[in-house]
Amino acid sequence: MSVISPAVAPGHEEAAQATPSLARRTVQVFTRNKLALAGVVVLVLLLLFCYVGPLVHPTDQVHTDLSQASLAPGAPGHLLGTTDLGYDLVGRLMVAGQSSLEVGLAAGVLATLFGTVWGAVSGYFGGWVDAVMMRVTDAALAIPAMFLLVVVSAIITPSKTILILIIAAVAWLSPARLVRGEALSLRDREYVQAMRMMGGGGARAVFRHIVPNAIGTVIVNATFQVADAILYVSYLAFLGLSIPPPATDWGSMLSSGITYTQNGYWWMIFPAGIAIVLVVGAFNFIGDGLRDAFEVRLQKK
Amino acid sequence: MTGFLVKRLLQALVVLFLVTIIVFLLLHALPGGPARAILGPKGTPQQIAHFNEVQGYNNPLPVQYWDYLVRLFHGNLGESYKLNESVSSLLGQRLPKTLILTVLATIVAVAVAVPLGLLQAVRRGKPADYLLTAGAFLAYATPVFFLGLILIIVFSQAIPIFPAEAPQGTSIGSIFSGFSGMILPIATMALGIIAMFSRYMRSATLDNLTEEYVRTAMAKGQSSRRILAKHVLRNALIPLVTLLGLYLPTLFSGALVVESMFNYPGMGLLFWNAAQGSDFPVLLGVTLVVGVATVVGSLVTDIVYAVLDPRIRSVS
Amino acid sequence: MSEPLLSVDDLHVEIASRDRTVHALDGVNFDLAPGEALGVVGESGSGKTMTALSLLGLLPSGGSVTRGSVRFDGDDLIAGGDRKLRDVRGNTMGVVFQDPLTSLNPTMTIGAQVAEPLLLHHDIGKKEAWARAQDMLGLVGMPQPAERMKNYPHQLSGGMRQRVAIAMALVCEPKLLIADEPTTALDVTTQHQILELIDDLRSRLGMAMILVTHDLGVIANRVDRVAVMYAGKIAETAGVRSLFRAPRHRYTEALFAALPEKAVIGATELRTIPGLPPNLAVEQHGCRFAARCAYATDVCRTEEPALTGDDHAFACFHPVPLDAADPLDDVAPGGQRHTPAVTSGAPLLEITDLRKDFPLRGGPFARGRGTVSAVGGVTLTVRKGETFGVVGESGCGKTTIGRMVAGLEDPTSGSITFEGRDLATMTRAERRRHRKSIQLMFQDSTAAMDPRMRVGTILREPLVIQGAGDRAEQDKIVAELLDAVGLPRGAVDRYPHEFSGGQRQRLGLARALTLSPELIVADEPVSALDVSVQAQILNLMRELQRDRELTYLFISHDLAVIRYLADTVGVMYLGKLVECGPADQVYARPLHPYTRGLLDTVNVPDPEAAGDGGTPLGGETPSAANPPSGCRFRTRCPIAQDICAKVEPAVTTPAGEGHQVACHFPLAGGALQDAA
Amino acid sequence: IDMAPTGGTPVKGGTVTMALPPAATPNWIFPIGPPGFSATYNSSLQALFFMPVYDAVQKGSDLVPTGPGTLGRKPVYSDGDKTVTVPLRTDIKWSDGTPVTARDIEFWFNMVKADKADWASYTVGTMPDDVKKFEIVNDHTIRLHLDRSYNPDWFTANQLTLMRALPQQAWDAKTDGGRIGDWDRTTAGAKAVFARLTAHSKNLGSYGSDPLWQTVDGPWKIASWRDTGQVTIVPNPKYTGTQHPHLDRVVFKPFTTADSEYNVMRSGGVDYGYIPPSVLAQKAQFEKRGYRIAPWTGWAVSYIVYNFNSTHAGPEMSQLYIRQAMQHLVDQKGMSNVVWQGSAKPTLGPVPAYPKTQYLSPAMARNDYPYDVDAARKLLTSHGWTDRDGQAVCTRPGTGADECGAGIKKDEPLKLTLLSQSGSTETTNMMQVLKSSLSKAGIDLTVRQQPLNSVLGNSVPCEANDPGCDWDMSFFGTAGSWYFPLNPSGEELFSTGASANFGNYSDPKADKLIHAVLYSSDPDAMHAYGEYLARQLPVMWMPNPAYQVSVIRNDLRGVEQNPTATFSPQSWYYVKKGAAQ
Ligand SMILES: Nc1ncnc2c1ncn2[C@@H]1O[C@H](COP(=O)(O)OP(=O)(O)OP(=O)(O)O)[C@@H](O)[C@H]1O
Ligand SMILES: Nc1ncnc2c1ncn2[C@@H]1O[C@H](COP(=O)(O)OP(=O)(O)OP(=O)(O)O)[C@@H](O)[C@H]1O
Ligand SMILES: [Mg+2]
Ligand SMILES: [Mg+2]
Repeated sequence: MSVISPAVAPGHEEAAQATPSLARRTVQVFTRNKLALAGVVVLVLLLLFCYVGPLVHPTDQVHTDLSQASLAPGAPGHLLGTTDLGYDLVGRLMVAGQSSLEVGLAAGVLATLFGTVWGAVSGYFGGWVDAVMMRVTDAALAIPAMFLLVVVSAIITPSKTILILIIAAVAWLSPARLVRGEALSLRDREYVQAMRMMGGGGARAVFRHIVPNAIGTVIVNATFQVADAILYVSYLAFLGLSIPPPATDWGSMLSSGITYTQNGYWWMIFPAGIAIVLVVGAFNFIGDGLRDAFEVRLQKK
Repeated sequence: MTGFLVKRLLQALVVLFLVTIIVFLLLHALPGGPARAILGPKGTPQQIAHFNEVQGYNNPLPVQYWDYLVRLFHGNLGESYKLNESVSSLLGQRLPKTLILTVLATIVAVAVAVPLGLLQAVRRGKPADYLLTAGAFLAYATPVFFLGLILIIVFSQAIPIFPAEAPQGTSIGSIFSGFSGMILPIATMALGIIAMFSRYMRSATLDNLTEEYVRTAMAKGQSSRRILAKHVLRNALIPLVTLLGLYLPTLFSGALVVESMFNYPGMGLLFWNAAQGSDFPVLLGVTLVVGVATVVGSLVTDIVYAVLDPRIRSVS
Repeated sequence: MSEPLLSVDDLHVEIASRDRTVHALDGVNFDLAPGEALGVVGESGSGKTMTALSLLGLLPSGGSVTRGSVRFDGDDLIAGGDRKLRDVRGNTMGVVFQDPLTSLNPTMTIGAQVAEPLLLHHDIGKKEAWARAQDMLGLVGMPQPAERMKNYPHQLSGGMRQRVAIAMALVCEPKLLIADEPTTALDVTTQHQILELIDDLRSRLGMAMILVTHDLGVIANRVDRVAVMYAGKIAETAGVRSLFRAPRHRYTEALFAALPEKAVIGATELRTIPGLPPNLAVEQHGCRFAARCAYATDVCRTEEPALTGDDHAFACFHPVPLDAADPLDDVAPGGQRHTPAVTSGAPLLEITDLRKDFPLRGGPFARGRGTVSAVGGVTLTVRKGETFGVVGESGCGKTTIGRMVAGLEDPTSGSITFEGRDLATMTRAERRRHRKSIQLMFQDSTAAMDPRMRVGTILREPLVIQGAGDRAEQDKIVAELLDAVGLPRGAVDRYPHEFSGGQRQRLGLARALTLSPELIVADEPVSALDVSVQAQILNLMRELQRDRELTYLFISHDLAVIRYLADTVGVMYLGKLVECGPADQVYARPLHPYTRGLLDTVNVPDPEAAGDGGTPLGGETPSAANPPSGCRFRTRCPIAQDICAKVEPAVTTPAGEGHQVACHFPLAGGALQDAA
Repeated sequence: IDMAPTGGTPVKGGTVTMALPPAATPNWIFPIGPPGFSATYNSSLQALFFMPVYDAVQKGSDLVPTGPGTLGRKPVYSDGDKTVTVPLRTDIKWSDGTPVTARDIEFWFNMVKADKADWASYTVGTMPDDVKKFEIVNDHTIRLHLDRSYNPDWFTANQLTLMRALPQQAWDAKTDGGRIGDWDRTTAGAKAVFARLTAHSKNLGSYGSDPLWQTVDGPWKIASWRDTGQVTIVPNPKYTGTQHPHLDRVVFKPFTTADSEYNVMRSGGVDYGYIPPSVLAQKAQFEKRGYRIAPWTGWAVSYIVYNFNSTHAGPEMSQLYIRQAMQHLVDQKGMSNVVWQGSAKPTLGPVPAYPKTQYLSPAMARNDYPYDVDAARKLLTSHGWTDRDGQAVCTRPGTGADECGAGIKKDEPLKLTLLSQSGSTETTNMMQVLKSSLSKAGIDLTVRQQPLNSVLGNSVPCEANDPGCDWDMSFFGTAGSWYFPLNPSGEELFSTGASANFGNYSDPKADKLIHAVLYSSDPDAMHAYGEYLARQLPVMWMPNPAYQVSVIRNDLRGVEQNPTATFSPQSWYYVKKGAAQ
């Protein structure tokens, strides 16, 4: 075979070396993004604070102590003071953070999963299935989330599970639309056509080609979804829907702290508020970094 | 063009129909129905029965829904249980206010976000970009009510320059006569939008900067600044219209929180109060109007987009 | 030689990104006299575009001139800085880029864009600028320039857009026009028209020109002098005739030798250049071509040859001796080829009156009415073991036929019979099994391979789907396939993007072969490749055909490639098969005026042969949504008569059995003159 | 600074802006309010234009039905308390010059009788059902013939106070512009007149201009009434009564939330407003800025309803000792002082303990169940409950004196579910405190927060094992659980099967005592009833929040905060120049 000269090999090796593995490239690009790194650091610190913190700084977050209520920061044993019911604020931030993160993560992931399935099915099958499924999405989108939440908050008795479900019910729309778009474009890709030409069916197209290729979008979106879900938790608290006491979350701490704005009890407002901003911001930074990282792969032709 | 419009309108109708169903079902999930909420703990069983009878709550759900649709078809949105006014007259007073708030906030946001985004794109990877990006994400990460609270604490309490309450007058004119009261609500709403739009402008500008027509313009001897202003800006701004359409629900959501924070007598506040008091006709009416506004809004932005973008405009 | 208009001296350009620096240009020297036309050729990535862009200071971000000078019209452009450059750009130096769609601003009117350079460089009012812009549009052959001024780019066809781009570049009457692949994105006929236009304008305005292209045919016919680039350097530069007659650099020689026109038709293998161009991100020593050069010696690997010579300069230690045979001698237009035995083989694929209508697509405001007649009734037979070539301009329906044959698209009407069985009558299960007999090879293997799958998975997928064998057997088949297409077995663990374009095309071929099909539909499998790589793929395809008794339905718009490879040729125009017959006959004595025009339009890579009669095609292809009545070609046909508009021509065989034509007035002697 | 609520030299004129409670928008002018439009702020405003016949008037610390602002004079009961004669003041004239007469009250009575279903204050068996015959004795005296004997105090306080004098000479027309006549004297005519008046009252935007509502006999008349609920009143120049307003005008301003009101309050936008209880900690700041803080005690009690029929904890709820133990665990003082910042007062029984009226006996003012964890634990252990890892479990089932009680099984844990109203930090906090202290005696409380409406909807009287009867306790008292009319009788709350007896409390002795309050003429019936129920704990007594924590400009005097939450701006005055706006 003279046409295929052995000299091809060195060129090929070179080409292979020039492009490191996908995962490594993704990590590389991600770590180059300083904000994304900052996001990871903040998130890790917050996780440590919420989950390891209580071991280091154990407090009673179940029994109220009215004699210790509303102590200002610096009071003995209470670095950040106490809440209006005498809970130690630092300890309270820790337990609240756990709920916020858990609810946010669970809701974000649930919304993404459901949305991805909904979107993939809608986009892949197209036609009237798509039309019906998308009209439902449109309708749900046409009612602004807050309006829906206000009505729901007038109906629902909250618990962690319920909060997760409510948030997921509001949040699945955006991944659904996104994944549908991806699925629509992916199903016409030549490699999907090639696969169909070999006799492959719809399931294979969806699970071997469409979903894996949409995974970047899905992961990035999931990150933003978690961020949004944590925000939603705080909005629900603002609307009066929060985890039943004595459990709490940052949103509830913030919105009950608002009551004391006028008293100058800043420690009941800002730590929780800042915690929300930090964690949501961190997830957004990370999502942004991930998007860059995944986009690099897509740009690479 | 008409074909497209008819199709979009039909879709919009279907969507609205679904919206009413969703809201209708949601409301009827309320235990005790509105009677308890309206009549309070002192409401006697007879009164409750009478109320349910008069309001038709004893009928099966589909019948109630059908009645609702029929009334809707006659332009009758019902009477508020609490406010002793018809829902349509309530909406007539409140909707314009919400529109003023959202439109002003959007104008402010766009006016700020566009140059910010451009600046970030031009300074890509420089400290200014990082700073503004971080700022945008943090602004986005701040719950609107927390943001509003901070603004109130700073600009109304610590340095009392702006009132913490929006103008209360019934007329539209009163909004403008007491405009200082609008500053904080508008700022609260605008900040979040700025965060999103500036991110969009940044990436749209970056995308356009890599387009070949930019190189062509440079090859003509055009300066970078004018290329940005004459060529890139226009191409990046047109899709912003669509983005606005997509953001309508978010805008309304923001308006709801801002209105209830600043006691601004718009639709969001109306809705909020109605929800507290189970004022079903108002809840249904507002949701319907918001749904219509959202659907029509995105329809309009689609059309505006098409009119602005010559690529789509001239196909018709 | 008078004072040169442009003088490039020792130009070095580096493009720095975060993790590497590409030495895109590494000491480029050339002069250009006023009015002279210089062609720059070379493989992809050789630095042609960078050369052109650095003259204008339009390097991509991260790019900079690290050494050297560019003197233009008495000014030093490198030292002059941004102000100087802005003065020159669009004023005394105009530029036309490759893609006429993306290089125009989609939201600005044509008029505003053409007038922009005038407003920038000439102190005139808007009104006058628009008037002059309109004159310029007229000059570049834009019909109804006044109306077009108000149009937007997307409202024009590709050819018209390129005319706008040219008008934009020329509106200030520059002294130098730089054209970077100005016709690569266009159809042969449009390409011809644009090149003619540039020629014409150049002589009228007395401009100098730098024409960047990878198409040797274009170069041969349009420039005075050629610079051949390789890996960021000029390898050879000479007058066009001198270069084509006697290339001296081994790279140039190899390039010419790889042309399909070069091969003795159908019989010989194409000559190829092994390997890939060097990676410009790493330091280069010695002659850059040494690694791929059959004549390289140690000196080539260590020392860098200088570009020497006056009129015909080259940088090679072992140049081609001057007495070597003309590499293009073998090209024998209309030469006889042996008649392959396969033309008499049994019919494998029979297509009868095949039609495909697509619903008309448009913007959101477009009425969803009307259809595009992509394929308008095609009948053809592909015999076992032959290569059936389909040629035609863009949009004539080639791909659509291929997709219908491969089962990716359902015909609107007509039948496709494979081995005597009508595909339409098959049950689902049968169709599924049948799939493996016909495979499609895509133009762009990048798009055709799942980027998230490793090559091993990609190649195994057809076997998995068809449930062929267990894992070990499948791996064995994959390994054999890789051997067959000349890729190392280790490739299974890599991702598609880690391969070069040529290698990916091999992978595409390997996948098409996985299920041992009988028919491979190859849709433009080489049109995205460089000549040297194209030769490799074409050779490989021929070899595999021989070894595996494959039948090809080979789709291409490149007449030379089809001529080289195909036994039978079908010429398509606007969804119709206008002519079909043995390749040599069709090329030597075309019966259809369209075929004739197409052949006359093609740029032969031989400066001597340029302009030898013939009537190139004029006008533009009408819309397939609204094809002309009767004979679809009549609107562009030089010999059309009234009947052509009324009656659709039937298929006849005036030149004997096997050579069919659908024309009311088939050409007798293969030439238009004869018909008229 | 002079902080006295009264005294000083009144200045004539001035405007007072009073903040209405959050989300309160006055929206009904016709003094016969339909269900849903009977909020206090509506009736309070109506009383400014249409002089009440009887009203809760604060006299010293007592609440009495007559005063200088009432049309009626002390009623006279006769015929074994089966007949009541109501003498009216003779000096009161409508603003059109016609005197206010007995006919005007008859007009009201006819309206109410014909349209009782559309009258918010109607309950079966009471006004107007309990009046057999309405008799006009003369222009200024009416006589009501009742269907049985009633306790005069109760009847005056809770029935006669419903009576209004309406301008018959101006309103008694069946159609707009129709002839004025005695239409109300037939049922059909009354219905038509009522319908017309109701229709007018539905036109909120026109209250200020509709001539119908300009015929008034009270000290005030409407200047403007915006559809947002902002109401401006000015003195009625034709007023013939004794309480002439000092002020030029009073503006009632609605607010959607307490926070927004507070913000306006701080910027000086209201002269008479309120603050959230949490801000009481900043009391001194307000005083410095020229305001006085005055919690407005409501004529109410607050409690958590026990569901005696609860599917799973009904037997526990029925045990007095358990209710006593739980009551011992309610730290009412702590909650009042910390959670409510002192603005709430402990509830000690079914009769409001503040203000200390004639209805309260000394025994009722004593807290029988002070916060005492040990006492609570002891009650439980002595009845067979054992603390297992912090969870009280019944280890001695049975009905004996030292056993858990009927229906309580062995090893049954004391676990309760509380539906509590959401949306209030104070309530949420109270429930947390409650949960925390109940847990100290091993009682596990699960608090399910719901919007007020849902709580009310869910805590309806029910039977054990019915769906929806799985709640054990319910709280809807963020703004006080129950506001009484003048006489704090509890027939709607605690008598067997009563409409607001959500927990199905049933005790024959309590029923008998309630009966006495309503129907006997024994002046001490109320005390006996109050003392018994305070101890029986039909509900869990909770701190009773103030109606509002008022913030009043220091120079605004004469403000009396009536526990029934009505207001009388006619007695307000400024003491020095500086009327706002
Ligand atoms: N933006 C860029 N960043 C980094 N390297 C680049 C960039 N553009 C081009 N290069 C590199 O510069 C070298 C020269 O590229 P150039 O575009 O001049 O090639 P070319 O001859 O025009 O090729 P083609 O025929 O594909 O257009 C190549 O190695 C290419 O990879
Ligand atoms: N999916 C489709 N929907 C609508 N029209 C289509 C579709 N695919 C192709 N067409 C139209 O059908 C006609 C034939 O297209 P086809 O791709 O077969 O041409 P081609 O000869 O392969 O052209 P090219 O050389 O550009 O690849 C064109 O006008 C094209 O626009
Ligand atoms: Mg190039
Ligand atoms: Mg094609």
